[in-house]
Amino acid sequence: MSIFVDNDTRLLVQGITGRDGLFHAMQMRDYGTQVAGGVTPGKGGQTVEGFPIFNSMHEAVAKTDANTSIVFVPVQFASDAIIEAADAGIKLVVCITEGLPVLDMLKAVSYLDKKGTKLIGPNCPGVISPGKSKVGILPGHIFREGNIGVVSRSGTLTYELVSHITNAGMGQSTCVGIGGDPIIGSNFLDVLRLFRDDPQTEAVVLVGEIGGCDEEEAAKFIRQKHSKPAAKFVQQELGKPAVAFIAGRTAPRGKRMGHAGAIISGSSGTAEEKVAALTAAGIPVADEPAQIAQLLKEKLA
Amino acid sequence: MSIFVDNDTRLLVQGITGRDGLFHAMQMRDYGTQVAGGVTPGKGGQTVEGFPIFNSMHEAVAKTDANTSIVFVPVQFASDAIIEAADAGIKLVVCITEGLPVLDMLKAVSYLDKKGTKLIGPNCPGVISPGKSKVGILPGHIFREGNIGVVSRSGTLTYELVSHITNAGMGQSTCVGIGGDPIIGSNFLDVLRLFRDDPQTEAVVLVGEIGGCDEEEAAKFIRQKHSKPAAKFVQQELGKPAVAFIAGRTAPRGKRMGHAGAIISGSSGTAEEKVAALTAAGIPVADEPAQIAQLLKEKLA
Amino acid sequence: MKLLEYQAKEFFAKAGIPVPREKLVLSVNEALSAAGELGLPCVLKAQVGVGGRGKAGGVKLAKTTDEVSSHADAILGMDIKGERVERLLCSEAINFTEEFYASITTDRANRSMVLMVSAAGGVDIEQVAAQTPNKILKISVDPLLGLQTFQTRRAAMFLSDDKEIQKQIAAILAKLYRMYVSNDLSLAEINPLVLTSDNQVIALDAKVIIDDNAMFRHPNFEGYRILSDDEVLEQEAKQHGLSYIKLSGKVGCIVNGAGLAMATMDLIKRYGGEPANFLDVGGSSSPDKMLVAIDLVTRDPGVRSIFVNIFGGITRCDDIASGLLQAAKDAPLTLPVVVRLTGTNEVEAHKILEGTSFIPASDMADGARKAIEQAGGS
Amino acid sequence: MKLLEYQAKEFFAKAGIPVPREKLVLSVNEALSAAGELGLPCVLKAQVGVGGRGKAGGVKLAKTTDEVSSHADAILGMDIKGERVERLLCSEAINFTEEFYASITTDRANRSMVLMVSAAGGVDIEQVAAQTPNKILKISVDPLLGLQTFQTRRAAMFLSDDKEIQKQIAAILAKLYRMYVSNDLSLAEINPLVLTSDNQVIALDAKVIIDDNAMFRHPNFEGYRILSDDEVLEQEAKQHGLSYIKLSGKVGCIVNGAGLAMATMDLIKRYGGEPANFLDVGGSSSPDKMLVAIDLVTRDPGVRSIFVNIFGGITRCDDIASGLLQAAKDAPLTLPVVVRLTGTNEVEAHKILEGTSFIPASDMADGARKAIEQAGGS
Repeated sequence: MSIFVDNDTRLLVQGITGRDGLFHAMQMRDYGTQVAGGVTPGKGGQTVEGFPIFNSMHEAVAKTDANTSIVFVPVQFASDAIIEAADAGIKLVVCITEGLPVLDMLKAVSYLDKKGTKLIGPNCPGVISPGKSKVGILPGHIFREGNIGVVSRSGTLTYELVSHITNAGMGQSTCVGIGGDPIIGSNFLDVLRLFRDDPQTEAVVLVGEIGGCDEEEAAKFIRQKHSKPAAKFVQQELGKPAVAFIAGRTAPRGKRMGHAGAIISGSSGTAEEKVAALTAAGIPVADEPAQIAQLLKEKLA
Repeated sequence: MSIFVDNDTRLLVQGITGRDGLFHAMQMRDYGTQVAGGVTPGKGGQTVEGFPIFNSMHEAVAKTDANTSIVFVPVQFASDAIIEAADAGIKLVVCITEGLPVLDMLKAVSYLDKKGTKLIGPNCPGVISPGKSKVGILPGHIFREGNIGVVSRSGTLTYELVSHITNAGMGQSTCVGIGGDPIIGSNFLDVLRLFRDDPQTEAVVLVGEIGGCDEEEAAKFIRQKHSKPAAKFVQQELGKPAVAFIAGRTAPRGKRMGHAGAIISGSSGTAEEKVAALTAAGIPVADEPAQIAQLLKEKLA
Repeated sequence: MKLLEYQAKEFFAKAGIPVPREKLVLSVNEALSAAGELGLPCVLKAQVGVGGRGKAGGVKLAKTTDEVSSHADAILGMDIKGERVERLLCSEAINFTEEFYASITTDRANRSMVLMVSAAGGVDIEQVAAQTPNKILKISVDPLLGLQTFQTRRAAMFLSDDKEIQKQIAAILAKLYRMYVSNDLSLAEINPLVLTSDNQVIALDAKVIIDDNAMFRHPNFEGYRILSDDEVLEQEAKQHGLSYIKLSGKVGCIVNGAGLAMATMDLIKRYGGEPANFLDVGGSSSPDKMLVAIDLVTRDPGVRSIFVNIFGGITRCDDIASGLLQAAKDAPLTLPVVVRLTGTNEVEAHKILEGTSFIPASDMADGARKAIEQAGGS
Repeated sequence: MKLLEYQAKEFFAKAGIPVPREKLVLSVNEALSAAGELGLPCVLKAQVGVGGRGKAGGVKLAKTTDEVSSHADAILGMDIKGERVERLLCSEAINFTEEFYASITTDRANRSMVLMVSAAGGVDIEQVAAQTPNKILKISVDPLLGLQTFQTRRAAMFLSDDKEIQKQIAAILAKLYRMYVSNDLSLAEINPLVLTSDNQVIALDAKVIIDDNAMFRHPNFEGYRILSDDEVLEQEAKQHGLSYIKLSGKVGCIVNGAGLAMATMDLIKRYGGEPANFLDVGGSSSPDKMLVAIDLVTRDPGVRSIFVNIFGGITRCDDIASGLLQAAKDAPLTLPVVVRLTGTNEVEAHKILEGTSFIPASDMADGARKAIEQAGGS
């Protein structure tokens, strides 16, 4: 098993005729993902690099029976594309596009909740279940099938950490980049709940950064196993070992560090707070990326 | 058992200091309903006829642990009151006020769906489970506890039919007036599903009128028992006998007959269509109110 | 409230939806001067609330000044399905190559709005829906989210393959939607929406219905109301909190509750009578309402008897009884009144009416029969 | 983008939220003429982006013309937390009896908006939240439904028992919300919102932050941007699709991805160095971006070495390598550059850089150590 994507994933690429959309459509197909086609309004009926192009998500879903989409469209049209996918019946949308206005995202997320459509991102590298399916821009060759679940707010930092895990002889069940925007479709908690229920996942790596309090919420969720073993809390427990890395210990206050969501507001959202919360919850936090594999091995021993 | 209301119903009256609100708050209490108090902004802290008054639904719910509310506030404030109730955690809202703008209702219904709050009405007489609880303006003395479920778009016409049922020696499990507006919180289908799952209910009386296609949808739902007995359709069946009455056989086209929803638009929404759909689904339709008891007896025999 | 075409076009113009240059005229002379302003040829269109004016000869193309004069004269005063033509819209003639249909309305069953478009414009959309449903695209619009860009684009692509035309259509649909929600409409329809010979998309006709329940938010819309004689009575009733609709029978009806009022009419018909009206005195009735109700019904010269049918819920029977007595005192009744009162405070009500000229009925069927009898049969 | 008070007040005024009569001035003379217009006493307020201007002496009441002159002279040019005061807001003095707090902002955890009010206005709201959380009412606002009447009423009742004052507050909150959503704000704050001695509710201060991601919808808002020297560089980087923030160390960083860029800074610090900057060249990097990145970093006179740390995903390593070579060709490098390239097309990239002056690093830790060493240690 895995979470979000697997061998039944049938993918549509929204914005497939753009440079990045097409490049990664091919990369995903090469990886083994079933790419059913793509959507670019006004270019329907064409075939590009073997991918059938459709005018709308409704048409594309009707003709391909796809269940997943990935969004590469420019930021001005991105939230509309996300909503279109959900409206057309897509069950998982992965949004690579970054920098979506917060109010647009609040509306989109609220609408997707109602539709029962899951969203990963925006401003994320996507999701990969090694050996099964890749829906994203992650470099497939660094991943290896295994039992570690990875969830991260970052893109390249995730690759850095994954490469240490893979090089140490371990593999990943699923790796999810949840995105660096302040409002994202799936946060740590949402992903941890899925990892909890995924039998393939035996340990979790959580990669956080400054801004917001998502890491603190995750720490609470993970901790409850130790502090509240009562039956009614069982469903809120991760029930699996977890280790973490937090980026931004040297970040100045009040500055947006690349990601729209990576900002220390007033006195909240610092790396210190997050490290403290995770540590207090019994989750070891690596001081540098290279330590992550060792921490995992200790937890799994 | 019963549907919507029972002995656990704890009621707040929104607009309790108005003439109708106060009159019916007392009537409901006299009937045996647990009326926990009422809300009139700006009059919080007072006690009227023994009812504690609160400034907001949030305050009222926090202090009384109520789970149900009834709305008597003027039409300009009614959809706001409905949303306030849902936001405060109320699980069932009954809206007596009539004539709410359609766009307001579309928004309110959509929001309540998200909150998991049920709505009966607007423009309805409410709901009664004889011997348990009354949340509405229905005259309690004409009802009698029993096994007939009644669902109706009308108010007084429902009383008329119920009095025939009661006079014939039968009683009601629950009687629901769903309201005469074009957009209502619970339509026939919603209520029929509840009656299906209610062991106390052994037969259903459906009271429809011109406008919309809710009766046709109900007919489809009820019919499936006979036409599609396959397992996957079982959950869509009523599984109990039903009889009906339809008002408006003499109504002219294009005129709003009192209820905002009772209008024949173009060629659709006529009484003939509805009677035909129900008859085709094996549901006897009474030609006049007095026949309803006899039809019920035949079905239950 | 249904607007006439020229009123609906005002809404369109305010919303930025392209419409032909046109002018409302009330006489032949005004038509001539409007035609002079707009240029020839021009189209003269009867402004009536009923449909089917084209078939009835209410729309005519005038190529010459003489034709303007003769057509205007012919249409003004014409009777279209019982409605007398008093207003004429004089419009520039538009050459078009395609006719589309577009509308936004409420979808009761789905509790949403629905955007509907068809490339088969210019004809009755109900016919298109019945005969060639695949020529219609229906797009459900979430009430909280509103109409989205991908939806207007999808609708536009359904109507045309030309990108420039798609853009125009999408823009018009977005404006139609904003007009719909900001004015509390229950229908906004363009039929036909045409593509002119110089590739402009323009609304040739316009239909707008305002949600009556939302009029309190738009008090100025009352200025658009044009009432027929019957509607004047309906409006008067409404101002007193009553729902009244005039019909053509002999038995006047005064009932509380819309459903019961319809059922009462149905019962009168079933027993061989003809109802004179629909009248719902509504919830929370005061004695005053009965006064108005009796006055309204007795003003109909065709009425021979009155059936008061009350089943009390929010309405208290004693209020009704007091109202009836008061009405009889204020203006002695010349018509027989059959009264059936059941429900809240019914015992008090029966006492109030004891020994008066009101004819008691034991139930609804009994009341209907007695009222028909009093009216002298069917 | 955070606005200065006087800019935020323009938003408030446009939204119909009452503010004091006031005028922006840039000199003592302008202050005197503004005071003449507004009347005495008046308040002079330093217009700076940082908080705590009151404690720093940046807000003063002037009762006489002499005081206007001396206070304006004292505040203009003052340094408040590193920011030089160049603008002064001259405002009528308001007598008030109560100070409230009101704000609307995004609630990241709940993915909604939140309206926050407190009767403890005029002080740091974070302090109130920490010390007396029961003095704050937070109301979650559904993003699709928007702020509702019962919510503004509830907030108003939390602040005052007086119906007339409640009405004023509720109206202001409704306007604040409309301002928030129509301008894509991420914060709209009034602290304090005061009750004047003649019972008027008025916004004495104003704080507005615009969502940078939504600036494409409001191109005219760029006119509000006032940049410090560092921010000029940040803005220049942004126009090239880069995220740059200047810090004070010796090791310049060029990294793809915000998380990796932060982790790179953290690692440099951990190994005893000091990062000179945050620099994320972003996804989908073109060779051009590397040129701009190297230019930006080398313009910082404190930089002694550069660490290029790239892990390719959407970024292709060969693009980065070509960019580096091009940059070295265009403007010969005077600083040592340590390069670590891993990921998509890394093999091609390594070939491109073979035999050049760029110092290869085997991994991130190796690169950080080499860059610190090249910079001459910490």
